[in-house]
Amino acid sequence: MSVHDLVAITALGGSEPCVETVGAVTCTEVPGVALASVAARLGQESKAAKALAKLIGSPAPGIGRTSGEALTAFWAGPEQWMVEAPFETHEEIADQATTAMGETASVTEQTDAWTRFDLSGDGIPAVLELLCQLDLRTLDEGSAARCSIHHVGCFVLCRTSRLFSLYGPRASVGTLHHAIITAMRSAL
Amino acid sequence: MTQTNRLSGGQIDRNTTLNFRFDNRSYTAHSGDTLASALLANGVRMIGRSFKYHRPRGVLTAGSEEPNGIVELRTGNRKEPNTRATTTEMFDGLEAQSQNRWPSLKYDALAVNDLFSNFLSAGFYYKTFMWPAAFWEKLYEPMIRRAAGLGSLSMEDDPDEYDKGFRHCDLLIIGSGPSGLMAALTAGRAGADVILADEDFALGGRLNSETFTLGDHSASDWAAQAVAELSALPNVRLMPRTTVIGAFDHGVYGAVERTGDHLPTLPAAKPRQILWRIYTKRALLCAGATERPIAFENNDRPGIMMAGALRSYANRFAVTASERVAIFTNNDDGHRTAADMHAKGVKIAAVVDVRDDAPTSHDYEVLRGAQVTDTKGRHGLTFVEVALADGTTRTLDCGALGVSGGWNPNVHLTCHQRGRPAWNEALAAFVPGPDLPVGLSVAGAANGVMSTHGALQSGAEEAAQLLELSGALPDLPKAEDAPVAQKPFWCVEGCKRAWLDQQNDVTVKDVKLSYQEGFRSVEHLKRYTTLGMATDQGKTSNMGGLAIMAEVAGKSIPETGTTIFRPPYTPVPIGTFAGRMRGQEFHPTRLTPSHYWAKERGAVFVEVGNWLRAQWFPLPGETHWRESVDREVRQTRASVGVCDCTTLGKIDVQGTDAAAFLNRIYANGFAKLAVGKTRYGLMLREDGIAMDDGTAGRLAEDHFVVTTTTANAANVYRHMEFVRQCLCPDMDVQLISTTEAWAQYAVAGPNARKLLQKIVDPEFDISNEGFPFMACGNITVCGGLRARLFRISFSGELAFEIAVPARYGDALMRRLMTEGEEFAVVPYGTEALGVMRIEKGHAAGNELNGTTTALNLGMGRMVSKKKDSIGSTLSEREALNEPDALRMVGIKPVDADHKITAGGHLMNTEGPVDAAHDQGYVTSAAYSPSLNSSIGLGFLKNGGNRLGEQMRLVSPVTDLTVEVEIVSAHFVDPEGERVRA
Amino acid sequence: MRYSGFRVIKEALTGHEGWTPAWRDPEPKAQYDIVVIGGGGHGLATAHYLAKVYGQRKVAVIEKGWIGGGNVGRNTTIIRSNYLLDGNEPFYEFSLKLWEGLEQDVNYNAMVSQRGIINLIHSDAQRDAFTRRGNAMILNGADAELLDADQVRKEYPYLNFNDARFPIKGGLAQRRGGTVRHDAVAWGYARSADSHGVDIIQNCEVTGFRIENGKCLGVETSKGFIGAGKVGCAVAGNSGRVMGMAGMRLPIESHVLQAFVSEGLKPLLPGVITFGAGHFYVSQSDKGGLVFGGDLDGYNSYAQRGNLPVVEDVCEGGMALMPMIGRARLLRMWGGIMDMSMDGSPIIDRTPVEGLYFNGGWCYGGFKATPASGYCFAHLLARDEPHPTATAYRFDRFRTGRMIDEKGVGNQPNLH
Amino acid sequence: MIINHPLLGPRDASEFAYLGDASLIDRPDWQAENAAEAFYEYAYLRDNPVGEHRELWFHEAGDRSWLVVTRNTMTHEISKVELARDVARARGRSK
Repeated sequence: MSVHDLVAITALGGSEPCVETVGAVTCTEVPGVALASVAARLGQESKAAKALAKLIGSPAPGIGRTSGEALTAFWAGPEQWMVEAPFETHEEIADQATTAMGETASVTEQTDAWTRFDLSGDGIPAVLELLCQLDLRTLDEGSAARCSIHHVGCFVLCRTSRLFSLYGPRASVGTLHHAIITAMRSAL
Repeated sequence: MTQTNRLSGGQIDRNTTLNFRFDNRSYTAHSGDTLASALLANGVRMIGRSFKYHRPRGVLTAGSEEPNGIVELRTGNRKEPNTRATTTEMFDGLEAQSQNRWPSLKYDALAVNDLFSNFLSAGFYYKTFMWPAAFWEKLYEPMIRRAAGLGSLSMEDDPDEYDKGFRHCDLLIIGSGPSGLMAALTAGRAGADVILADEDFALGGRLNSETFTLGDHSASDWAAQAVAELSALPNVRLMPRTTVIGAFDHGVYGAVERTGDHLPTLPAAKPRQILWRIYTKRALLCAGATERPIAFENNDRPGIMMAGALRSYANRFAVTASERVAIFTNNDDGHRTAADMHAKGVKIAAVVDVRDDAPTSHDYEVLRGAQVTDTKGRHGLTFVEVALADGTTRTLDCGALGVSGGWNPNVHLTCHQRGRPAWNEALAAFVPGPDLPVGLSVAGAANGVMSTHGALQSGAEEAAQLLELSGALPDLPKAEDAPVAQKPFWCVEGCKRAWLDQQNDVTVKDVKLSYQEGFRSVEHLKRYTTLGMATDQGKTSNMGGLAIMAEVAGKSIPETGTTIFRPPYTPVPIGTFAGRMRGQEFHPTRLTPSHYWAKERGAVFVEVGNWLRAQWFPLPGETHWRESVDREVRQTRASVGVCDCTTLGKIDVQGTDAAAFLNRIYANGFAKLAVGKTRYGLMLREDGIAMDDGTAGRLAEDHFVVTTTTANAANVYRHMEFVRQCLCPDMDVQLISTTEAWAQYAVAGPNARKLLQKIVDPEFDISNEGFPFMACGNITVCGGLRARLFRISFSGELAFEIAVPARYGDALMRRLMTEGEEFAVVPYGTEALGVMRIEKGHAAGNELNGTTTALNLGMGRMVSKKKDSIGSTLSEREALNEPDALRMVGIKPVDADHKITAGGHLMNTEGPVDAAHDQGYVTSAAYSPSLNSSIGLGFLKNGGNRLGEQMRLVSPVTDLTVEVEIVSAHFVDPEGERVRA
Repeated sequence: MRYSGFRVIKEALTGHEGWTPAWRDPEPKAQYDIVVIGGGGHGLATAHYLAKVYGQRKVAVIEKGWIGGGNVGRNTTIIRSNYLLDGNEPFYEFSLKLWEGLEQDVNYNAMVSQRGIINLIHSDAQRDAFTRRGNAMILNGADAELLDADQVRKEYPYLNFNDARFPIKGGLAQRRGGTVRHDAVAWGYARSADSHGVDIIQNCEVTGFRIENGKCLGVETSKGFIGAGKVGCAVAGNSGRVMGMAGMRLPIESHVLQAFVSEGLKPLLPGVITFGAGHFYVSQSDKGGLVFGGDLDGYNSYAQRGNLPVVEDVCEGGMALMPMIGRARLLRMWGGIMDMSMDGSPIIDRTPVEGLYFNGGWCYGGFKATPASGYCFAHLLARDEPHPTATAYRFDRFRTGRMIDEKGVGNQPNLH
Repeated sequence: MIINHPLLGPRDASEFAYLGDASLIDRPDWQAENAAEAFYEYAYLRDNPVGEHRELWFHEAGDRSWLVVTRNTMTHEISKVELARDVARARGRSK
């Protein structure tokens, strides 16, 4: 853990995460997450999957899936995953993942490349259908899909039918947040 | 005003009275009315004027095929021109205006055109208005343009919001008449995910307009029951007020839901309309049929309507267009209108049936073998003239005439992928052809199945077949099953001014003239006469025009051609297609990590692609941007400045083949770059032209960080993935963008190191020896925060780029500012950045303009011949290597007070100034506070050998000629001593 | 028959019985001096100039469908000569000059309407590029004007000056730019060519070339073999398909471009506007419809239809630029097949087959080039040497590296 | 249009960036005798067929895979979608 004295701001520019509720759905900015990408080295794919499984304590997620509990991973591309963990305990997640993966994978810090919003409550599909092309019928618990929301490339993760996480690129977060909130106001 | 033409019954809510205004007169209506039904109820027949002759126009139909009854709806910035009264759902406070008339609907000055119609024949304008040539733009065209168009826009920004969304289903059913409802019941009961969409606000299609029964229920009751059952099914989504506008590739349908058009005012944050992209496995078109008119002399007067429409108004809306109605028909359906209206107490003047064997009635007179030959009534029908079978003529007093020429299957959507309808002789109509959009089937009247029983059955059967359902079909209610045969009757013989396209004023005579002049294909006919080009896309007119063309050509209709339709099914507001992507939301906005801080500092921002970047940071008292920019440059060069350069693309390249990969990507070599070092890299496209430049730092043997220009970040990443996956699939390389993960700041100027030493943790040596020019490495700052440091310079000063996780970027910038106070640190923006890079002679976007080669940029020698890199082979083509090829040079005014203009062209001091003598051009220009002179970069033929030469910089478009001197592009510190200090 | 106001009046008074077909409907002869494949704007213009300027008497145009049914009948009708590069600008300026005299030349009112075109500027880099272009235009004898934001606002006050994501910072205007009634161009050239003896043969599809010893002797068609001293091919989006029959692969891909028209509206837009920060250009026709378009769909296609994403993209651009059109309705959309070349510029050249000539690669700018394309192709066919304004439009420029790449995007046709 | 991604299933074509003919995988040998001519043909000449066309699409708003899509240029029907990497290997590309 570092002991530096720089104070972080959230992607939306606040010192506290932004929370907004419309109807029965709440949108919460989630800065407390550390992310690293893990991409298997050529020819090391199965070893990498095993190492990842060990890291997250659960089999490496398959295509379009998430897995894990304290540390979770979701599928991001062929032989590539994102590892998520609480920021408080895993700020240096890239180092931790690098150690865990050894020579089997290339690890890249992604913590601040992305910003997460959690949508919780009832009626989320009505919001998401105004935002992205994903077939929500096929998104069940543990689904992870990349898609475009108002021209912003995002990940949509279904934790449960009442909790979805949306990851969008940090710099475009204002646009993404505006899109989510207007869709909530429109649909709910 | 009372609703004089209101009948009994109907599906309107008489308990709700709504007020509305048309042409500034107040009327009342009921909930469930359309504007058209409400106007008719109030005895208003004339509601508009036609396009060319300004003839009076009333309501023709009761649906979206309406060509005539179009108005300007609402007022102020919500005014909607050309809105169909027939589909406008009544709401309290509705306001509408007639259009294409001046000064009033009743007394319209341009109605005079009708008198001169003989001079305004089809295509007359192609043959005249040519002399004298100058008169076209000065006189003729302004005259024509003034008369153009129908409705007018408010010219104010559309205040409403629109949404766009996506839906998915197993089966999309388009239309909710008998076939659509039965298909939905069949599919819905079987558990399929079904969307049932209908453009009407009431589901049920024509069932709401008919008096026959389905089983033990009236048609509308059966429809209501079916809708109730469907709405209880969780797997069925009903979408009324939703028009499916187009069938696109692979089962994607566009649909427009009018969520707010029926409301007096939109609730806050709610959209007016939603564009749905519906992704279907299968789709079933149940769009019914469109009644077709018969052409006869003066068949366009207000009060002359489609017979089926009259019936709809009577049965559904409890309205008649007149207390006395006549019918002109060639088929039994016309008689149904007469019977229904008679039952409602409307006087039937007579039914004029062209058939000698037409059915008769006890309730009203049927004139067999008769034809309507002319009509009268200036602003609305007063009587019709009928030629009887015995050759005599008769006059029928009537305020409305219902016309039925039979029904055309509504094949619109089946044509959207350029499928052609097929001719059905029994129906004398086009039915869906063999080339339907993949996954689409057609049921009911849209497929030529004209009876109600047939519609129900085909709806159930098609749905079952599309979903591959096994088992018995649901029981069908007993419904009318009259055999339908249509004998064509297109126009009354000898008619001339008989309207086909009532909106555009295309008559039978025009079609004949078109044929006479050789415009004989359907496409030529449409274009020459404008038939079918009106806002209804010719839904009621195309067939008649085609039939008349066939007749004069002596060919059959299918030999003459088919009519096909293009999306959208009905016109769609442009705002709906745009959705939320307008104003500030047109494109995503990307903010840099120091954005909020910069805003506090009063920075002026500029759009750079989707990024907003600080352009300069004005201080109090600075009144002109140049003051701020000059100060930022001077202070950076004198002490130290900080600039947010996060926007540069950053791509993490890892893997055992990472170096080999960069060797392929870059024109220059990277294999031997030492760990802890950074190198400038030039990327070529495969055609040998420079694509992008940047740096690559080697953090480890198998780990590089590549930077790209801000503009090209996405292109370069895509290109690198192409090379990795498609050209070198066995290289062990992994790529990922890290642009936004790191807040990256350039710290530049002689005091840059001193400033950084205050924040870089002491265990890291950043002295010139410990961290020389082009070094790079992982460090920590401020007591342990992980960071990256690159000793690279775009400004030409001693400079570093320092990167920390983006969330700390704001804090780091603030820290640099406080720690830098002792050096009078300045933040600098993109302008100062640009000035300094021009002073240093670094190429940027203006120079890397997609047409320049490494040679042009003065980097020809960087293109390695010893390795395989993208673009190296084609960069050797002869024309790219000619001796007088353009070279990047510096440009200085001879007189320092003069200004260099980017975009100016370079000419020799002597000789003509024209394109043939062009020597080159200026790409970038700036005022250099370091040189106290305007300076520029540019490309000059053989420029490398022309330093010191005087030339003329000409920019006629900015009215400028400047004597300039060609100099080295490196205006500041050409030896590069500062960057190495 | 000569068209005139007098004639219109006379016919109106005599029941319009005197009007004769605008062109004949001849059967093909066995042999022509020159056969032009393609009865679109370029093919018909070629025939007109071959007959009228170059005195060719035995010329046929063969068209697989109806004349004017391709891109000349489905475009956004814009004419302009606001090009940057030396290879292009003189040619397009020549074309604009021909437009200016077209109606008198062909005795047909194609409604050439020079109400001006403005390319909007949204960034400093764009201003620099447009300055360079405006200068190139003037140095080539065309007209150009650089406007600042206030000048644009004065002319088009209802553009988005208040809430724009990419503010309007100025514009490059060409006052002589404008629009032309597109169908009338095909008909005017056809009628004129016909009156000069050119046989226009519709519904005659080319099925192959008769090539012996490297020389083209004529074309096989659905109406039989037609002999020709020279064959010129001007078939736009079908270039790959037709020249493939002669064994050639071209530096061309066929792509679909959609265009759109709104319902008729009372006049609101005097000239042509192109958005510089999105894909949208618009003008208003004499009938009142807003005619607008944007980018290609972006994939190879011979289907004359496009898909929703581009419709949305174009309308997003429209709303971003002029939010007052939100309630105007899009009436029709259609797609044309563009012969997208590898550098975005056309080819008017001989082919390796003797007697076979090619005109194509117009990308989505072929309409404004129609007169000069016809003129220069006629020149090449008649004289066997390129017209002075079209010398750069050679096949071999890609081999030698003399690309004419206005947009600077390289050998990716869908980006031009 | 919908591209049936071999890993992800049906995805809207608007998520993809289009490059062109799949022959762009067949990049010539830079050291071959006729390299100049081969690169010219590779970079500039196209079959541009009516009918079946093998072409490269990049799943830009998705998983970043390059795909080889076999699509009919007249009907837009897609008959096959492959990972470009697999195609490249099958065509003998390696490093």
